[in-house]
Amino acid sequence: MLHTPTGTDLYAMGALFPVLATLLGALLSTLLGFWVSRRTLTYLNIGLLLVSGISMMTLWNQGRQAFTHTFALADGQALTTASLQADNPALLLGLVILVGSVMTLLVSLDTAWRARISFPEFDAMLMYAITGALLMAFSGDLIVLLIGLEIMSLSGYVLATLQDSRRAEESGLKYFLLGAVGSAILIYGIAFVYGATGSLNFSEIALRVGSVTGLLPQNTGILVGGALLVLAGFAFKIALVPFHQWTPDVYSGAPTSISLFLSTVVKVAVFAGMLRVFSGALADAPGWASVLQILTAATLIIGNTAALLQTNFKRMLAYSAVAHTGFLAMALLGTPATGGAALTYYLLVYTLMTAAALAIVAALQRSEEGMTIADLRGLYYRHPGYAVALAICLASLAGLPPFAGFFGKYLAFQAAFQNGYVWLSVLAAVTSVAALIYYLRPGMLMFMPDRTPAREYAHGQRPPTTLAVGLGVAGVTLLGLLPNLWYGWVSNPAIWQLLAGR
Amino acid sequence: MSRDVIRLLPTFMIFLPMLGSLILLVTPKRWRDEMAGLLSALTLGLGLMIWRAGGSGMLDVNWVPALGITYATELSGVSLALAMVTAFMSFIAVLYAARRIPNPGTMLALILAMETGLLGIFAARDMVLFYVFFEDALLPSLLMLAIYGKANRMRALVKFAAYTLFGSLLMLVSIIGIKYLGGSPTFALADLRAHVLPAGRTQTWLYVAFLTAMAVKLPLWPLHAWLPDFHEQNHDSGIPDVMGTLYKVGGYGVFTFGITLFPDASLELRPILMGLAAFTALYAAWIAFHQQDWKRLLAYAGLSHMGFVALGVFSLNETAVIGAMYLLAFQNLYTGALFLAVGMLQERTGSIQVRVGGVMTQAGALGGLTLALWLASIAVPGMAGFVGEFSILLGAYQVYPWLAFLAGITTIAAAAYALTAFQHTFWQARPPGGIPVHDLVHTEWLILALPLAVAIFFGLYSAPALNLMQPAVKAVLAALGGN
Amino acid sequence: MMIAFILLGALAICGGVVTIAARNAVHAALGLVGTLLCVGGLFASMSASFLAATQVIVYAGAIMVLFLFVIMLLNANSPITSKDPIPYVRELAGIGGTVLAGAFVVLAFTYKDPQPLAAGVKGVGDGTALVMGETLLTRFLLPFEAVSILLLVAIVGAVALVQRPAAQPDGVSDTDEVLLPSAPATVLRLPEREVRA
Amino acid sequence: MLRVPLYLLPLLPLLGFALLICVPRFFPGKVGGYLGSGVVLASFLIAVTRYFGLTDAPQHETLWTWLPNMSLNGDGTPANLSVGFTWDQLSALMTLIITGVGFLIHVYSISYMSHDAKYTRFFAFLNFFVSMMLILVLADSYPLMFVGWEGVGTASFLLIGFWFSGRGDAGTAEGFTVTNAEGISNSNAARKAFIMNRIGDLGFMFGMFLLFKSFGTLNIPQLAERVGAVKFNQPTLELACLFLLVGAVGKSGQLPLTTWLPDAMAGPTPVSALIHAATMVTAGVYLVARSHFLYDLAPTASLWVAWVGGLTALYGALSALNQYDIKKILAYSTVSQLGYMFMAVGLHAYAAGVFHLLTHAFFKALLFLAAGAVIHALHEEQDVRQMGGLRRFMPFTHIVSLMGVLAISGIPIWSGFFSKDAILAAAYETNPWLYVIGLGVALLTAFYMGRWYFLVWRGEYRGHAHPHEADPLMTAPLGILAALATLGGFLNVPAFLGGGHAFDTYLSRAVPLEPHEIATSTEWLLTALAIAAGVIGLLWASAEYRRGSLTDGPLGAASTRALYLDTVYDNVISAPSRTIAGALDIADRGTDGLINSIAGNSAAPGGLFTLWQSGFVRAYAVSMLLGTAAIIGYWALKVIGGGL
Amino acid sequence: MVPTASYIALSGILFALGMIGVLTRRTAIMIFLSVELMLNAANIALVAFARAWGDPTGQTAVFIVMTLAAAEVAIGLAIIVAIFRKRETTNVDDLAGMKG
Repeated sequence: MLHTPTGTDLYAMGALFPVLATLLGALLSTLLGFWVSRRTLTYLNIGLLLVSGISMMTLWNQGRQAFTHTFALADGQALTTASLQADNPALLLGLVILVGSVMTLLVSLDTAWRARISFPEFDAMLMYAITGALLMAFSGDLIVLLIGLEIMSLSGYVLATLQDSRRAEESGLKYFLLGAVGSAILIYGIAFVYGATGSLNFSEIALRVGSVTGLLPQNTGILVGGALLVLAGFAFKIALVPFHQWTPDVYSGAPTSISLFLSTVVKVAVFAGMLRVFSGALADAPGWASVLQILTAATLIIGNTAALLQTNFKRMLAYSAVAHTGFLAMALLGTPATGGAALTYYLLVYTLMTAAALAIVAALQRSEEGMTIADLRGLYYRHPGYAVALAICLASLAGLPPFAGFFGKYLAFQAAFQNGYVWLSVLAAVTSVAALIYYLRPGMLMFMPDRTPAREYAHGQRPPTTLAVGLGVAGVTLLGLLPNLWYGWVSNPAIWQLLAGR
Repeated sequence: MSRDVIRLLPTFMIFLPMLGSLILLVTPKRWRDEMAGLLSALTLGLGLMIWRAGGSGMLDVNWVPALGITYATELSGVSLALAMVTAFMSFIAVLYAARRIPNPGTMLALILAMETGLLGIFAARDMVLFYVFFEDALLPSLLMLAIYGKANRMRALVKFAAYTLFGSLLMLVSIIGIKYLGGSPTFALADLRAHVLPAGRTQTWLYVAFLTAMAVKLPLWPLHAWLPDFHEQNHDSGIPDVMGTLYKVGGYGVFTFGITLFPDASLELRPILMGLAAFTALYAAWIAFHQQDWKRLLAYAGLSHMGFVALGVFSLNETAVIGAMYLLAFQNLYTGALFLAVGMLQERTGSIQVRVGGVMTQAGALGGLTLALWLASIAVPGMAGFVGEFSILLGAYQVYPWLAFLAGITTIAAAAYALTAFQHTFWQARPPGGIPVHDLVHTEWLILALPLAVAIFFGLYSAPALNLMQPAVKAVLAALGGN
Repeated sequence: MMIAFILLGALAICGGVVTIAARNAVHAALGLVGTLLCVGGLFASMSASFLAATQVIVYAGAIMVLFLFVIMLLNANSPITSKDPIPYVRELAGIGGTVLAGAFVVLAFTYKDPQPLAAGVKGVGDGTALVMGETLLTRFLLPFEAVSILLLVAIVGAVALVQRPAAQPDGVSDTDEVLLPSAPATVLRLPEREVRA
Repeated sequence: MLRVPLYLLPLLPLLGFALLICVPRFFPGKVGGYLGSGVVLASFLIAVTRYFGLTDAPQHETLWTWLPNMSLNGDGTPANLSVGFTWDQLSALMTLIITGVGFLIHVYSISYMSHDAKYTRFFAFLNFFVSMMLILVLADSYPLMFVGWEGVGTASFLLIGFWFSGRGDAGTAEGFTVTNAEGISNSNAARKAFIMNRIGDLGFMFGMFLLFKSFGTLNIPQLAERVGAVKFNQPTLELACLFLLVGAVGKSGQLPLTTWLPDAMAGPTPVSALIHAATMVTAGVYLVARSHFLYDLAPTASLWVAWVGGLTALYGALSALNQYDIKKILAYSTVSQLGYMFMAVGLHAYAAGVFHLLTHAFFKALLFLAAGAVIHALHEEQDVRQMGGLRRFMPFTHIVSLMGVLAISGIPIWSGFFSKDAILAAAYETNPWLYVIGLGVALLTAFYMGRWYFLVWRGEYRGHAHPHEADPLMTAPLGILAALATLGGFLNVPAFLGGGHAFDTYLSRAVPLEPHEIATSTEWLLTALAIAAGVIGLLWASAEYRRGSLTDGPLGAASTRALYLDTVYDNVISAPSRTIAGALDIADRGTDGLINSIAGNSAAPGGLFTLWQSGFVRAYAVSMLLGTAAIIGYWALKVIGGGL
Repeated sequence: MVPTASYIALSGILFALGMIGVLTRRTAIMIFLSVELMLNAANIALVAFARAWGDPTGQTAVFIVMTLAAAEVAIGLAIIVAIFRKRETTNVDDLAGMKG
């Protein structure tokens, strides 16, 4: 069905365009920063992100590939591999990434100054990170995936440390050191996978793993070992227990707008990568699923109970991000068809609600430590709009209909259940109760009348943030009432058979 | 009216209140009460229209085709009766809120929002849709508790929400299970019914998961612990309690979805479930005897009623199931009205403790109506409660006499706790220096008398409701292949 | 050949041990340099000549010099004597490391070469710059380009971190109650009230 | 002959109730009283007209469907039970008693309650009671009868608790203590009555369930057919009858559920007369008589009924011996007389039982109203020790109460003689033990009634009030009742006295009659014994009176405390259940400690968790390493184990 | 010739050593050095496998991994320096402000 041109002709460059658009933004912010004010750059970048988004939509269903390479296999038939593929999954996940990025930029317009990070380098780093994220989503082989991941991670380290404060630096160092270890594990895993399959390209790996040709059966040991190491490496980036411990510290230490970015875009990108590797290249490899389910279960339990114990709202959201990783990972356990669809739907919803919630925190916090849950008391009577919006986000995070979070959870449960992980879905159901409790407490406190003086920043409500919040809330509500708006695009099982490019 | 229009009526009826609650936000303060009253009255009117048409047909629209989730609604038979009662009591609640709460905009909006959820629960004929409405009703009730609750409301909130969600999430898993394992194309009740699972462990376990949700919302011992705190911590006016009472839809859920989708399992588990139900009834009544706080007392009284409902539904005996639905529908009237009466009492004496004493010497009407409502609540014949309880016990007796006996003892205990509490509050002499209590005024009359009147009417002349319920119950039990 | 492998391998491991065990940071760094050199040798022994060269020049040369420079700059060479705050960390590290190493060794020896090594060596064509360049510009064109972005990020990021630019005001006047992030938060915390109920 | 629809009978009083309770302000002064009496009179007249329309076959009037699946179609398929009334000799008789006696008592109350603040409400309740009682006796199905059954229970609850806050003035502190004490005792009495009735009602309900289970219908005529038609197993029927007996016992204050009846005297005297003597308490007897077609087939259950009756008769008589409250004496005598009726119906002598019911309605209402007149005259004085010599102050009341005493003591020509004699005869031919008890009770009855008479009317006045004769509105009903109590007996003169058993033949059309086959000589003997018992009893009383030792009757405290039955119940049932309730409550609050601990916003994380999430980056690295090691190690082991 | 397995085993040991170093070293720089050790282990593996398959891409991958390492070093050292400026320490245990 998909037309796959070869070589690096201009036509194929179309596949590269979305990435190039963001890269352009990054370069411009790097260079123009010396002459142009940072706000202008931000507007410019938002514009470029939109352009990139539009270009993605134009690429829909064309399955363009770039940097293709054709050669003959042992059995004589020709195989075309691509380093970069703009197939539908890539586009869908790319769009999700862009949504998160746009919201980040919007929020940063208002809060960057208060966080003392409002200089062009911030935008540059952000755009580089987005470029890396898109590279991951579009990646066609492990090396591109790795480079994209590294671009994103390095910019992430910088962003986390960018603010001139002890907390930020602490979080930055923690993020960096552990991140470096994580990447090392990942690379080592890639080496093993390469060793077992003799290739770094997804489609080739998938071919070798799927069929015995080229893969000596006794090398399964190395293959699965590699798969598990790759899993561990990714597990660090998406914060699966026990690789999650950096998350709360980094998210609560970094400026809120950056935590927003890290907890949405970065996570989405890494999940995109995992989708490529595990539902695509290594879909037929044994072993990793059984490990992943254990990690998922642990994440569900630890993440939810830990969040239950938090008193700082920002930190609680960090833990809730961990918990949500568990729910998202459940989707990975499904078959590519159901799992991919579920994951993509849930990722968009997750981005919208998390971003909106953190945007409100960023707007209303007095210091970058965020606000304690107790501070939220009576918020409804001081900032009704934001309070209601936050309440909706929390309800959606808790998975209460009619908000989209419910369908996200539902799809994740379904994916796991239908692939035979019944116990996992039951466990998820039970842990969701804990989740409800910690979302409920702040959510309800906001509506409880309060006579003490306000403890949040009074001038937080500004158009850009409000726009971001509105985007999130509207999206969550709309997708909750009419899930088909998004699920209709992702649900086609055909597109998920091509994660590995063939 | 053409069938198609009637088919749409439930949808209007469901979403009119939600629309109303949104309208209220933009209505000028002076008109909010009238607006809310008008809207809830309109909703009730729509219900009457459906009733006159003898129930709406099934409206079945694809909602999420990719997932086989449909928007299937129908109000007829049992669901119609319940919806009518819901609309009616919401109307009453609106009336009292408008009178009692200063600047009631928020409360009115929440009442209407919750009404939407409740009506949706009754109208839904699709498992996921049912689940969605089931949870929708949760949010407004939580908000009511949060905004208007008492000092310890946070605990009550968490308990309430946690219990509810614990149940409903397991239900979600079970929903996924019955569709997937049963191989039904959609979640629409009709399709699911056509693809019922074969009898066996799987069906039983899925039923248990489904039941957890219903048992929380019945509620059924031991999943009832949220109930007393919920009522105790809610606003003194008792308005949220009315809505909370309406929210006890577990019996309906078991009847509409449980029995039809898990026939063998429900037969298999019948003794256990009936035992639990009977125990709940007695247990609650017994505890109620010891309560010093009217709200807690009423909570346990309601729990006891729900024990009866459960006994009836689980017995799978036609008479008993009819009785259960009858009780489920009409206990809302007097239980709700009693909560409001307590609200009025609190407004006058400033306390909801049962040991006030001699209120009736000064507020005869309040005392008299409360007493009448109590008598209705302990199923004195001639009131709607009796028709339900009597049928339930009679039916249950045909299945398991001893369990029926256990539950029967409740009727005695009920008399004990009801009259004791009433006596300590309204009878005996008014202590010297107590606040002088003024009698009912303005609309308060209607607020208590209307539900009572309806309860008496349906206690004596039950045909209208029976004609709605009996065929529906017959149909469901026929699917079960008799008992 | 085998002897070379054993020699280099042993040396590399020794270097590694020094790296993680030496009390003095400089020694450790030098230990690592040793390892890197051995690794270079191993590369050579695996007919990856270009990589061997790069390893020695870039890695053991440039990168490690950078390290040593920083160590000196931050005079981090003096060992930390304070008590280790993490209980049993050494024991845990030992156990974990051993398990890991053991596991890897086990997995390693399950590996069967997909083809005779000779063929392999011919395939990589001695890993000369020619071969490398050829792959880099055909199959690895995109990575090759992308890495440049990576380096750009590294440069810009490093600059931004070490020499933080001044933040630009966002034009909205809210001079009151804006807290300098570097200063400790001075927001008064009211005693938590009912929430604890 | 015009047929006034039956539903008017209960409906009229019900309307009266509705009017009086909802819009009392429309009925100032005594208007309410007249209205209340008027509606009862109206239904009495209707009853009379219908009485003349009586046919041999019972007449049914069906209204609307009511309860699901509790009846049968012609073809035996389940149908919904309808609300319907039946009109046969039995229900007609009961209706006449209720409306007739009820009307008299209404009239009496117009004057008796005239000083009460809640005058109108009182009549509302009375009307409510009458209406419910009529539903009870007219119902053609057990559930509908149950409506009346609990309805009268409710009415009696309301009327016993009529003075729920005491009659004094609670404004002042000391006034409060006194008044509140009275209020509490009244309220408790009312509550006790209701709860005990509920126990009985539960039995009644289960009787219905069992009947439904075996016969598939609760419609009484249909049941009667089915019992004849389908075959059933005997124990079931016996059990059903016993269940019904429990119901009857509860309502009629028989053992063991008797203790509420004496307490019920807390209500205004007309209430005691109407509800707790003449009508409601006889509902149990009515139930058994109405279910005769069941009891005829259930010998064991019937025997139980008889024994319950006999023992209760004895218990009541013994407890009445040494009471000091003028109404309590009458109350216990009611218990004892009801025992007689139970004994009769238990022995299948339905006619005798119902006949005694009739006469008892007359003379017991008479006695209560007389007592009421006395209490009224003495300003709420109820202690017989504070009375005496009242015949001088209120001669008319004295005469009529003397009639009453003679009637209840079974002195010939007075009605009690005939009814009691019939019962004793029935007992004699079936069960000598019961006969002996009955005879003994007759003697005791004569004695305590004599004691009552002498203490109240003879001798010197021992009180401080200024007694005065009651006004015509009160005396007129007394007169009528006295006449009935005196002559009522001649409705049913037995054959050996040259009578025609008029009453028996009348009732036999509704309730089949057991043919007597006692030799006339034996009958004479029995009669003589009965008369002897009565006379001896009265003489014994007068002898005691002359000796001046009448005040303290036999058995002393045991009798005063009613054989300690109340005490037993309190300690064995009430107290424990209260304790259990408390325990359960505590347990129930304890069920969810976990949620509570989480709910109360938990303090900052502590313990193991912080040790793990310690903030040290290397500690996090430890987790990562161990995680990786575990994963790879697991895989390596699998590989070694050949688990590929 | 030396079989690939031996090289892999060696690299595995080096990797484990690096891991241990990460845990036991207490200054940021040293931890980072250990990470470099791990990266080199990966490189050995890659080269070894490249030879086994006779496929130059493996070696090219190593080339790119080296660049990654360089970039990481740049950022990492920058972070370390930035922190040192404020706190005069490179002991990572001093940065434990956020916990729980």
